[in-house]
Amino acid sequence: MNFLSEYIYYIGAFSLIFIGLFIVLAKKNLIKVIIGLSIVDTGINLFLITLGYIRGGTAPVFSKPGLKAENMVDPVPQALVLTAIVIGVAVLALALTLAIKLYKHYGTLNLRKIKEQKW
Amino acid sequence: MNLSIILAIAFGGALLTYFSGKISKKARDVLAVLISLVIAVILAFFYNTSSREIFYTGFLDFPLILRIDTFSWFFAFTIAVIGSFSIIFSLSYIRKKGNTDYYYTMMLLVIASMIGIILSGDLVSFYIFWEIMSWSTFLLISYNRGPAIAAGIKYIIMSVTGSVAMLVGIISLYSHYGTVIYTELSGLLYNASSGYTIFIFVLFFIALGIKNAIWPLHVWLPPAHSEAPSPFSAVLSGTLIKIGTYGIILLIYVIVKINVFLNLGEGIVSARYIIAVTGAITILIPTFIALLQDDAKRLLAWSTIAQAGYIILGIAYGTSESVASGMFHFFNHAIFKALLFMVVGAVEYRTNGVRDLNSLGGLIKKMPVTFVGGLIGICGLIGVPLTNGFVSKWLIYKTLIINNSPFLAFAALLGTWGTILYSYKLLHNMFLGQLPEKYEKLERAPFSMQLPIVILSLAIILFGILPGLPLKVINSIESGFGLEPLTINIWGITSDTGTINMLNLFVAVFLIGIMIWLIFKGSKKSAGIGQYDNYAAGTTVPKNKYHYSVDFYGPLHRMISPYLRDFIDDFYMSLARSIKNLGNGIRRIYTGDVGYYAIYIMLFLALLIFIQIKWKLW
Amino acid sequence: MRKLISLILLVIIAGGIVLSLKEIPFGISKIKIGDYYIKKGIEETGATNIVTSVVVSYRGFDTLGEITILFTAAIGLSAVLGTYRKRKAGEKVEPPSFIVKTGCRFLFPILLLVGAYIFIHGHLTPGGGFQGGAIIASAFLLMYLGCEGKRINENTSIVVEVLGALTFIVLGIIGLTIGKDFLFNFLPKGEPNTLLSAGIIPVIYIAIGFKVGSELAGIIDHLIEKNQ
Amino acid sequence: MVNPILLIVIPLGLAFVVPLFRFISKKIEKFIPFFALLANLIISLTLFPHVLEKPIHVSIGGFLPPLGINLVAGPLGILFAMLIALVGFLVSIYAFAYIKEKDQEKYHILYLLLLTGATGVVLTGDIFNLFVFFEILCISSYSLVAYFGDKPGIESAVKYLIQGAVGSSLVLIGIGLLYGQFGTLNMADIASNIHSVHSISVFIPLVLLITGFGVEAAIFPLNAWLPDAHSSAPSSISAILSGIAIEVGLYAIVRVVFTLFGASSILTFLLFLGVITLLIGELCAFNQENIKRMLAYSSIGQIGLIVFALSIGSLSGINGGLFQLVSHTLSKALLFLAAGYMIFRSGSMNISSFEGMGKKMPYTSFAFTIGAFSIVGLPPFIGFPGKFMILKAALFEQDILFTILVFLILLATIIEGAYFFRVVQTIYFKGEKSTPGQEREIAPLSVLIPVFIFVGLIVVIGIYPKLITEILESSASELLNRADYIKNILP
Amino acid sequence: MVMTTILEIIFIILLAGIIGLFFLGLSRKIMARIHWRYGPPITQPLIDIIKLFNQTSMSHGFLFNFGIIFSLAGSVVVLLFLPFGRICPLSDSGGLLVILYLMLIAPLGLALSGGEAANPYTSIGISRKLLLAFGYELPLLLILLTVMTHYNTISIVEIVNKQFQAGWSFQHLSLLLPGIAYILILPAILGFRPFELIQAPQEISSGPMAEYSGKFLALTTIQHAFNIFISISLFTNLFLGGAANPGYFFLKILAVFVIFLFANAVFPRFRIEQAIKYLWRWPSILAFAGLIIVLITGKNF
Repeated sequence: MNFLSEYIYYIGAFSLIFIGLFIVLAKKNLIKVIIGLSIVDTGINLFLITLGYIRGGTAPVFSKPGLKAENMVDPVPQALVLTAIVIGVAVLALALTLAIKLYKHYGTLNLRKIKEQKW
Repeated sequence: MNLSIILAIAFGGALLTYFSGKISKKARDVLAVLISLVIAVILAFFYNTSSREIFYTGFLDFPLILRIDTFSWFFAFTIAVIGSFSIIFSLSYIRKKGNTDYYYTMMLLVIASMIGIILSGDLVSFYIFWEIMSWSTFLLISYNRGPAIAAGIKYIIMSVTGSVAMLVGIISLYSHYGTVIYTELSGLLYNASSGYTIFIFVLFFIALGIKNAIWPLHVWLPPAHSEAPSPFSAVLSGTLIKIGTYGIILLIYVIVKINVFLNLGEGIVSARYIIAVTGAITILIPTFIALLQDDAKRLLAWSTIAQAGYIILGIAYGTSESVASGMFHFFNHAIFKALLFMVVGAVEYRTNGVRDLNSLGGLIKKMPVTFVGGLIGICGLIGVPLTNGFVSKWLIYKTLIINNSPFLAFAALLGTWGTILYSYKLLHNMFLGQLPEKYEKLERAPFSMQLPIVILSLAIILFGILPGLPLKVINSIESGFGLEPLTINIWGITSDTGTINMLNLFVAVFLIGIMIWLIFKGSKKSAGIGQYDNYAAGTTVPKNKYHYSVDFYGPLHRMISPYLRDFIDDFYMSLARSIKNLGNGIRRIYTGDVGYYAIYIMLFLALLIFIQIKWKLW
Repeated sequence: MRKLISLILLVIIAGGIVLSLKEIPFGISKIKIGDYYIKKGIEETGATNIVTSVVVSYRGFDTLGEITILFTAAIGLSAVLGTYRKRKAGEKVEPPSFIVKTGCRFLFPILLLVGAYIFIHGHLTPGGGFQGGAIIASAFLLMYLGCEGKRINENTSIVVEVLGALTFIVLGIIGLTIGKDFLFNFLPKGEPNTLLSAGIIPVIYIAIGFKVGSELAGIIDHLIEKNQ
Repeated sequence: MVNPILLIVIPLGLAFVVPLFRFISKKIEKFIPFFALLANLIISLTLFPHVLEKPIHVSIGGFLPPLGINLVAGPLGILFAMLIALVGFLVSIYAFAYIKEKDQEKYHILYLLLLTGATGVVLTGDIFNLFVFFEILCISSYSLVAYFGDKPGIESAVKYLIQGAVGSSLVLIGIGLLYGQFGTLNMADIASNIHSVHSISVFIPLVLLITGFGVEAAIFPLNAWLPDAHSSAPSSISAILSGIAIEVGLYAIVRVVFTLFGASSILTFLLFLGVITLLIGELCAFNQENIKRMLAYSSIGQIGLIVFALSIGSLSGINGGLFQLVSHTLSKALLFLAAGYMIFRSGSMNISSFEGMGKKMPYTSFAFTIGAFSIVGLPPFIGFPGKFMILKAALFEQDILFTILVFLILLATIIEGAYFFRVVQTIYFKGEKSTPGQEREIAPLSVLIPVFIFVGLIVVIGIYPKLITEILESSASELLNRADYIKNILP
Repeated sequence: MVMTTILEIIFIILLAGIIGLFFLGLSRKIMARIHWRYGPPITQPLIDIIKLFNQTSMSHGFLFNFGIIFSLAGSVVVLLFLPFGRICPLSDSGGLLVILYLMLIAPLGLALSGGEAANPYTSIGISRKLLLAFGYELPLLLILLTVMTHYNTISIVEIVNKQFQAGWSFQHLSLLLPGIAYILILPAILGFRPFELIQAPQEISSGPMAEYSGKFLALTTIQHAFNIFISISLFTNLFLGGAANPGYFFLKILAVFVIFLFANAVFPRFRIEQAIKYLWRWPSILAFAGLIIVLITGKNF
């Protein structure tokens, strides 16, 4: 059980990442693939946050006096995650837009059938 | 006078010609001729001088060097002269074809780069000019469109193949010895392992052999020579492939040096014999293939390969006489093959592009000067005594026999008899026999075509009677290589093992000819009759069947043609096809299915991780 | 087959990553620069929210990149979707229900206010320009849901967007021109834990808030309008 | 001395400003990239002599590294920045006439953002910042590939996006792992803590970063997006993608491998990878009928060659690789631009539709020919010194392995030559000699000017390679002297 | 010195012409006798020539005339290189190789002349002539190479001299085989039976000579006579040791000629393919064997 409590966050984060990657690799519907990418992003964000966690730590905000710097979690991953989320959103928005356009052109979102550009 | 000025004139002139063509056609023509002549004239002044200069230091760490000595002078001068004749010949030839600015520019560029190759004093500048020559040639070969396209692509692919091999050789030399300058490299290979020397040799020979069309590397030449515009064929055949010859001489006698070369391998498997035997094969097979050709220029193209074989044989054989013969034959071949291509070109010009030997005939009446050019050309090609081809061939036979290589000599001699057959066919089918009716109104070749033809014809006779002129130059080249020079006089060569004196021969032939002519004249005068006024053994032959040219050597053709498929060409073509198929197969990995693409990414990553976990490679 | 291959590959990669995670124990302070930020952050930037000080000050350049990415996505999206198309008169859209309508109208100003609060107080409390912007954008989403026919003015949204971004850059350049580095916090730091503190941080966050809000609203607008 | 931050800020700021021009005049929009990149070009040129003496370090926000983000304008960075500005500048001129859509402001914004992202990647000294700029580059490329909104464009963009997103996820995981171990994001700081990649925990981030950046750098087998994207994007964008984007990806890999990890042990692997990429690229291009696809595959091949050269790992190898990179950037950009306008005129991407172009568009055809010759590596064009230096570096190793690889490379060169010469022949020699009604349609000046500047550069540098060898040498030594890099930033 | 040379030249030419014509006559006589006919007088060829010179001839043009002169000149010049007894005016000008080359002038000249005649029969005849030449050159080259390699010289005079010292070439096995081969190809060189397909009067109206009349025919006949002399004296010089004086030499060549005539009188005519195949088979194999033996037994290799 020690293992689980030690690594449960990592396991969770990477489970999400690999589930997402599996979707990207194996699924044929474009929307699902995009969802997969989004899951990967979420997983990564989770992973980054986990990196900065300190057992029993508080948020790095000195909102009230008496908060000790030693107890605070690492602020850097949080800043990174903020950026990563925005990037994820941007990619997601663009991907969905492209999916809309693609559907207009092909009438399908099945990636196995959208194979005009090849060789 | 600086050597770099020559190059500046040559390259600058090429560009200038292009732009002057935009202003005035006349000016461009004059300029093109002028530039080529000026180069030749300037080069002439360099006779018997030797100088060396660094002309450019901007290329990486290599100072690019130009140098001239008798060796390079000989080649450069020949090339410049043949080049300027070709340009003069082009004046009317190219007028009909359009795109003339381009033509002259490329032509001058080819000539300039060839001179650059010859004058360069280090391997890097050699290579640079070499490649400029390759691509400018490529751009000119396909000028005629149609089948010339395939010819061009074949040429450039082979050329690039060769030059990359040579590039490896050059850089390898540099990495071993830290220099690419001829004079510094010279003899350094003396201490190298013979394996390394052979490695270098093979690399260079791929490039040089392809240019020089040595037998298994010759496949680009027949289509390229036959499809290029005729004046350019003259340049190609007369000078461009000789760049390969120059390179081989340079490699063997300047860089590797004769003593290393002769000791490379032993007996039959020595480099010397292998190259010489390749030369012999290059004489024989193309000669026989030339016999089967029905296209005038293709016939000449195969003949070019065969003659290049003589040159290679002579150079590689390594005796002082054989080397002299190789270089002399280079000189002669440049003259007579340029002449022959011009003759064919003139006919092609007047008949609107006909070069099929089966549909010409009887043109002697219409184009007498051209015919005489052709006659003297084939005499030189065959090596009829008193033409220049004779002395060089005589030298090679002699040295081969005296040095106990009768099989090589046999190949060379048999090649000559094959030459008689195909060159007579060339002459007969174009100029002799019955004139087809459609050519009744043919005019003579224009003056700008006749002029180079006449000059080159005279040159063939001149150097046939006075072989000492070029041999003197060759002699001084040979002493530069560390070979024992020949004992020569202006009329010929004297030595213990065999002497030739063209004066005797000339006087004898001349006197006897006069004698017979007198007898001929003295007897009853003959009545001139017309062309169709023929004896037909009492039958009437239909007019259009009066000319016997199709399948001229039919019986022989039927005998040998099954054995003479150009299987080397087939081999290269199948190689190309299989690369194409390979490419078509490989690009199917890009299936168009993005799922696969993602899998590739993961595969790559997994592979790296797997290798590291499993083997701890990194 | 494809799934099997994918699984194998992912298992290998996962194995590698698990092995590498050994060096990164969970929950133990091993931070280096983070530690510094927490200790010196208030002193150096004046913001009590250390995350904000990292985002806007220490790693402010990242944030500039971030808004650029959002901008890129917005522009790319509209470029891909093509030119702006007015809704035609004849098109029928299911009208929203009464509850939705009223709820939206009720929530819209509140959301705007909450969003503004969050980005204005970004340097003091959790939150900031992006979060506030996102809330504002969700307010506009509600508007689209509830208020039939109402749309944001494209020109205004663009102007806001551009001005937000420009503010950021101009502030950075001012820092540069007064002899220091790009994005130098040239304004007085003020008293920590008050609204007017932390120099340029709140200014930037406000700019970001406007920009993100209008940008996300624009994206929503595009995705809705162009694809009826 | 100018602050190198301006290299990023000027195009970025102008990109933000472009939408405002709709209120003033729509006609000015297209000149914005022109001026922005001109400014960049001038700045990078003025920085150039300073950088050669000593790399410039700029911290942002007044915080010294490793606390704040810093820019490292070393010779390598400035070299790339200069290249990006130059190519971007010329292509922006090309776009004057080439981009004719109504909504062209978006094109120009995205274009500027793409180049900003690229510049940011090459200048930054922070690994996460690098990632951010990388994303700007990627996202704007996705959008630009789909810019025309046509069927192939959208399809390619989707595929590109999926692969790119997977790649950047991997990069981000890698960065996370690095941060988890070293607690810092500054590259110099991380580098000072990494002494070998033997331990798996360092190796995994390395391969994650290589794979992630490798997708953009188009290393085999990560390059499946490239032929699609390059062939269906607008030609000006193809030129940028081929000339800038993949090179920037390569820069990222090189930075990671050499500076960040100092992982010389993985170079052997990259060596083979380079040769395989080269061979596969050239073989795929060999029988290609679509001109832009052919050029795209050729780019893959060239990247393989560059990877090979850089992986030799010696000073001269990196030198040669960088030279080849410059050469490829210039030549391929030229080829795409020239081909692009010919496609524009002929209306088809099929090579056979180029028949007779030599007559119709003589200047463009001429430029294309020069580009093709240069790519194949014929003197006196820029491709030749590059190939020469690479071969020199490889053969100086005096290793039988290198000799074999060199022969494989040369085999690829021959294949490359074969298909490029085929196109050149098609342009000049195929087709009817003169069909009536075939008027000359010379391309507009805004196409010819950039194209001929490229031609000029290709010829000038080809003849006088010393023009850039100095900066290449110092760039190469910057890459190799990892300790100096660290010491300069963290005194 | 010059004077003697000129005298030698004139002497040789005259003598060779006379001997050649004599052989021509002799051959007709002997042939007739073999066929149980009486035959023309031995002087008949000479009479024919004189008659032909007096007839009117027809010319097709410059090359028509030039070719025949060229051809005859070529044949005559060859004479000057062949030791006739001890007389050899141009011994120092290239030796056997030059002879080889000069021997091809004759067919070439005829071919040129016939070419302008523009008669299809002529062309066919020329084609056959050249092909036949190509056919017999292959063994001939091997034969000459064997001899030259054996004596390691290219000078025919030296070959003759060496035979004076070491006995006739026929004594060596290596040269005996090429010698036999030479005899086998001799009819091909001379256009005698079974190789008379060049003229083939029944088929192609005398082939190259179809258009000749009058003095042209006369010159051709003279040339033919020279050719007979040349090829037989070449054999004699190479294999039978030449001769110390012209008289002895004459006897030798006469003997060779007669033997050769008898040997060949019985063959039927070949077709051109058959001829080439024949020439490339037996004579070539013999000569080749000789060459191999020379190379194996020779000291130099």
